[in-house]
Amino acid sequence: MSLDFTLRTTPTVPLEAEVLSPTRLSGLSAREAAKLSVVYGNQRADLGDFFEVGGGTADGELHLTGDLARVKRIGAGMAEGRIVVHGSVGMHLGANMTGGEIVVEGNAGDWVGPEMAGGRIVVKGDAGHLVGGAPRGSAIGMRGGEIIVLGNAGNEVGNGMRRGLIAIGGETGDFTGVNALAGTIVVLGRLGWRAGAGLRRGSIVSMHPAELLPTFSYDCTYAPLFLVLYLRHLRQLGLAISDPHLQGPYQRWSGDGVELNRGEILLLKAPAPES
Amino acid sequence: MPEMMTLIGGRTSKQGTALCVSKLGAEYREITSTVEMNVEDMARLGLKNGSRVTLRTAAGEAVLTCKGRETKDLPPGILFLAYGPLASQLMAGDTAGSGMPISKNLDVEVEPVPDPAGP
Amino acid sequence: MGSPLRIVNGRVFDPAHGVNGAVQDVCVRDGKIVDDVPPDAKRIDVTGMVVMPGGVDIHCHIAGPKVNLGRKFQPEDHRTDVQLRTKLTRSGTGGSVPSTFATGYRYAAMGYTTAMEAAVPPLGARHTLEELHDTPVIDKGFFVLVGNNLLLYRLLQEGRREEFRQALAWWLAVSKAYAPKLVNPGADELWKEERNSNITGLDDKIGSFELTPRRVIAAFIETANELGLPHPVHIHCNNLGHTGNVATTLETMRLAEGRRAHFAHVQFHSYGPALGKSQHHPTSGAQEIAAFVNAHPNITADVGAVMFGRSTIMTADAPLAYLLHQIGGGKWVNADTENESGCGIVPFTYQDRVYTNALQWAIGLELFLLSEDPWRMVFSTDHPNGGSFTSYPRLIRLLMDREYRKQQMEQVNQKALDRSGLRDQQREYTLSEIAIITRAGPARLLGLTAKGHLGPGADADITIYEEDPDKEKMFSAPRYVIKDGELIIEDHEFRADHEGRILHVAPAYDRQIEQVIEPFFEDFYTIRFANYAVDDRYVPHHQIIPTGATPS
Amino acid sequence: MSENVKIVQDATCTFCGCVCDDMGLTVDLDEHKITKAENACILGKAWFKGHGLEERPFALIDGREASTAEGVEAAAQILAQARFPLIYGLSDTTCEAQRVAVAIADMIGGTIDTTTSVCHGPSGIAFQGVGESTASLGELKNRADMIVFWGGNPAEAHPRLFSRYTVTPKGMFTPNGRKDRTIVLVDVRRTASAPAADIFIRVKPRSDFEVLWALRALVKGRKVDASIEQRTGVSLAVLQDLVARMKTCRYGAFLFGMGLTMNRGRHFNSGALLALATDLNQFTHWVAKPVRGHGNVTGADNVVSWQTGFPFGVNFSRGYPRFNPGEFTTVDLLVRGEADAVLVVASDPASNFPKAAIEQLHRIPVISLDPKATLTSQLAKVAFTTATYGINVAGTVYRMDDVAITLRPAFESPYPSDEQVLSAIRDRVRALLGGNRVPAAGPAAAAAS
Repeated sequence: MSLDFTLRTTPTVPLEAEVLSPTRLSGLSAREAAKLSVVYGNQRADLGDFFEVGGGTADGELHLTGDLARVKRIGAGMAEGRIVVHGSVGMHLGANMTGGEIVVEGNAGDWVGPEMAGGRIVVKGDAGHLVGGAPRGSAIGMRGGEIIVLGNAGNEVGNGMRRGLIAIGGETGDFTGVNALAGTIVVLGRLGWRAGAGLRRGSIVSMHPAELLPTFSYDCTYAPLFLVLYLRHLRQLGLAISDPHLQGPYQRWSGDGVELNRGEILLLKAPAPES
Repeated sequence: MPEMMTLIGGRTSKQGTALCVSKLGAEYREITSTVEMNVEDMARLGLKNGSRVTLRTAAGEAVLTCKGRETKDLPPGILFLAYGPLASQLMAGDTAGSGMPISKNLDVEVEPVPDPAGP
Repeated sequence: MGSPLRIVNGRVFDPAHGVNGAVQDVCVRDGKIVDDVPPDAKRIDVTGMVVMPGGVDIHCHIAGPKVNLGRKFQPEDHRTDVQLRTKLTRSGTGGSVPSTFATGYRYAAMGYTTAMEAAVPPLGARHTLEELHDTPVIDKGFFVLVGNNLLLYRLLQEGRREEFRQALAWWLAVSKAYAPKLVNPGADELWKEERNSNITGLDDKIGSFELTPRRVIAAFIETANELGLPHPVHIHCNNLGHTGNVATTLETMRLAEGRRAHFAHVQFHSYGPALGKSQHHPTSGAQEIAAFVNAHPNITADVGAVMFGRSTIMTADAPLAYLLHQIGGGKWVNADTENESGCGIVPFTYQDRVYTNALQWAIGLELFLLSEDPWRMVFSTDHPNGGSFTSYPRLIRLLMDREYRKQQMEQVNQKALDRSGLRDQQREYTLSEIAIITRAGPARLLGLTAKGHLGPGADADITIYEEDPDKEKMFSAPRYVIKDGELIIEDHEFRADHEGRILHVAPAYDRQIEQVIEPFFEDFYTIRFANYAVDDRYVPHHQIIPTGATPS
Repeated sequence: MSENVKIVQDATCTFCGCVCDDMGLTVDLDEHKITKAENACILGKAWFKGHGLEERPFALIDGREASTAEGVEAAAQILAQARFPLIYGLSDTTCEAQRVAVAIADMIGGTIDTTTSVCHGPSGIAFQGVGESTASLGELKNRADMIVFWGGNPAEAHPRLFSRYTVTPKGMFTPNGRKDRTIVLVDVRRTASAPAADIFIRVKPRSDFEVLWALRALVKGRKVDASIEQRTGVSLAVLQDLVARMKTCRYGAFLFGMGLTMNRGRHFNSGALLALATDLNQFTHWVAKPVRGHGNVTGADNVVSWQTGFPFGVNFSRGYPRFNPGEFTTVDLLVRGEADAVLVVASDPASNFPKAAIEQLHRIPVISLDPKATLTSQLAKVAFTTATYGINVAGTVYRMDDVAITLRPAFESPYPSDEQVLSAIRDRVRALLGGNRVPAAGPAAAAAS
């Protein structure tokens, strides 16, 4: 059976709890888990000081319950197993994650899946800024895996992305896919400003018209096959993919002209208004 | 009927000299509670130098005194306000992972404060 | 200063006094090595351990405007290598350009007690001294950049040699520098004023000046020797990194004409002409350089070895950094300093499979192994340009352990090895030779008479290692480190914090020279002449190293 | 005016980032004020004249007068007990004081941030992303034959930037000063700086990034659609002309202001400009410099960088420095209600931060150090009156181009310096904690910011 963590004491300052990961907790009993260290502000504390720990020896699945908006680094470095959060989470969810799955029923803070290399993160609510984004100074963002956000996401989705898939059910903020080298970003809602700035390779898809940078140029209108496969996959993961999304066609814009110009932005062509 | 305009926050040399005297003084308070507006916009809104306007953003609102500027200096639809306690009321707290709140080119709703004397 | 101390039963390596592993005591009192201490003095029994003077780094980049740009520039290089705060010591970050506290503590933890920052424009002296003040434990100083100085160029161009000499003395004195430094002489004018071009040879014209690198370098070597400086002149030659630059390097060494001159990171200046088609595939010029240095006792050098992995190219040689930026893409910093210098910074990774990087690695090792006088071909990686100072222990192992070196050679680009002479080298450095190239030699070349040895009167900077067949392990973490007679590290842990001294020269100069310099400031500087000289508040703990003959 | 007069030559003005060091001050030692500031601009004159001695309590604790020592005890107790303390400001004090402030943050495991995070912090982030070709101001004076001012208004904010360093001064390769230079100004409104420019380009609000991006494309010889004019208000012809001039000048310089950083796009606006300068170095020599506001904000960047490796927004809670703008920057820590105590040095966040941040300042204990009363000192639990740097206090400041300058104070103040108060707080906190607070947890998770 799974280990269950129920927030008992709400932290008033940030709580860094990378130990909340199947990889860190594997084989531990509820009592042992409660003794693990977390960083509460500038001091050490026990996981048990904040969480009621129940359930049996970890079978690779964790359930976290409560408003964890101030709890950072949940699932950091996890390589396998599953975390289900019944509530919202703070920053750096699944940082450096290489495998396994995290499902958040609520919202997630900034930096979901920073430097993620594998596995899957599903956020059913909204996510903050820099989803799958590179840390400041680094050109390397997400290197693999999948991040699915059913709600909206903030700025710099997929900043410096190298591989993998990011899908946003709602809208994104500015600079979606900025400086990405590869990978795919699908946005069902509207793109914020300046999508694809500095894009080298990779695809950014939106189901709405968007004003693009002067350094993107229109190529053609078509229905790319790879996209259909991605969209079918995303539909299975709970994203609201409609038949028109599957049918297309999409306008293909290539850019960024100040870079290699080998990236693409695909915009669903709105059906001609009936007259 | 409120209108949407673009508010630019900034600093001025008058503000700079005033704060050397006191940030709590009348001069500094006056500088930071005066919004510059294009004269044509003011005319259209029935505003005169010294009229009061309410500025509203998603973050909050503030009541300021207007001062007219010619079109060559300040285009229609643009407002200028020196940073200070009132500009703060209009600034949102989200920094988008940068540490920097946005204080220039804010979308603001502009609404004249009814003159008690009335026309 | 610590209480009197007797270190007993250690195997002492003190090459300056011909002591080569003899078991003898070392006595310490009031921060100095002494003949004897009272019987009740504290004793440390180091039976079976190796006792050496503290390490001395003759050429590294650890403080100042350029270094701080390199720090700010690379958060991604700091975050995975952190220095934890302890009850006693400050926290910091590492990577190829560590924070000041991490720099001091990491040098100390490696048994180094002195380091010289190798390139600071005079205008950056104040900043550099502020950083060195926050660099704990070690003694330190800096070399001041004068080889692209426009007023000195004017005086030279107009043949005003006496004023040139006075002005050089003035610049050393007012910046509280340790030695004059030349970097790619003449290049800054071409870089700043002629659309980012560069010097290609000793006889190129230097921009709008009627001067050539040849004339500039010769003048500095001659004048610096006249000033009787402890370390006359530290030279970074033209054409660094360019295929075939060995010719320029040898020509430059000849300019010394028997006078003392130190040549920095010669590995980067030992590239032979390209063999076959590719201009990008130079050959090793280590043989020629080593042979020349061996045959000329007035010439000294540090190697500037390359170690594989992440580094930062951080240099006053701005055109070179731009060249590397164009090759690698990625981020780039350029910083021009008015009338004095240029600067370039590029993150860089040396890869063992890449021809050029492997050749550079091989040339560095060759230079060490071909050197017949360890006192004049000393240890450096030009930190962080060739590799971080934290890689010194691995470099020591490469020199001391032939088998390990062979294993490493198998990992690297074989074509590059073919173009070097490394395969022929069977030599293994002894502990005594290591003590020379990492301590005694650099101290002697710097003219630091109280460092690099364990004779009476020497500074009590002592490092004690536990013998280990794995020399990298041995030199990574000494058991004890003593600085100025104080036990700083005991059983590999910090027992005390310590503020080292600033080492600088103060050559006398004729105050009349200020009548020549001040008008130039009014015209071409943006800081007032009166606010330029660095005052003693910036060197609260300092030691002035005396200069010999002073200008008349 | 009394007879007891002192003249201070080559004094330094710390009002703005120009840090002009050629002031000739006339000091009335009886009146404790500066009566004349030769060479000072309008802002400098106000700065020197406005900082005579004022009768203020040495410290206020909960609004009641107290000695500096009592203030130090109260402040130390707050900082020693806080779980997520923040030290903020530091741009109007000496490097000597800044060094002590970082030491306190390290010792207690707090966060250190400076006003950089709300002025050119985004330019700092951009610098870390693309780098920067830069220069000391003397290079602009001696060499620059083309200067582009972007999103700033030096005529009002940095008056002597034009006259002493960039537009009019005669230099080694610019013997005719202004005549040897082409000056361009780019802004969303025609400011007082416009008359100084040969070319004024008005961009539509929020379109600086598009203009810069189009310029980059043109410099690289890529085509840009004429529709750029609708988006930005700048015609393709104007952009092409600008690019032609930029490629052919001898030594070009961008000087940019907060029109880029405080605007939608933030660090990407600065980054686009820095990248443009880098691109132009393919053709000729170009540099770019952020124009810094406060007298020693550049010193703050330098001190925090050499002590921690990062320029601002540095957190020590895990026992080592971590940098992450948006996570460890002041506005965010306040707006999210995470900081539980704040030490504010020489800054007034209560008068210019976003509303939500100011509300948090009212909820938590605030300690302030300032020569003058401010909205921040008024809401502070502990408010120290300190002497003014450069006028009463000696020390080091850094000009916007990283040149360090030693201050020449004009007259004594009865009030302690920021450095003295901070040192006393540091020593008291160390006593309370028995040394540095030992790290909360090892660097197991160091890899993630």
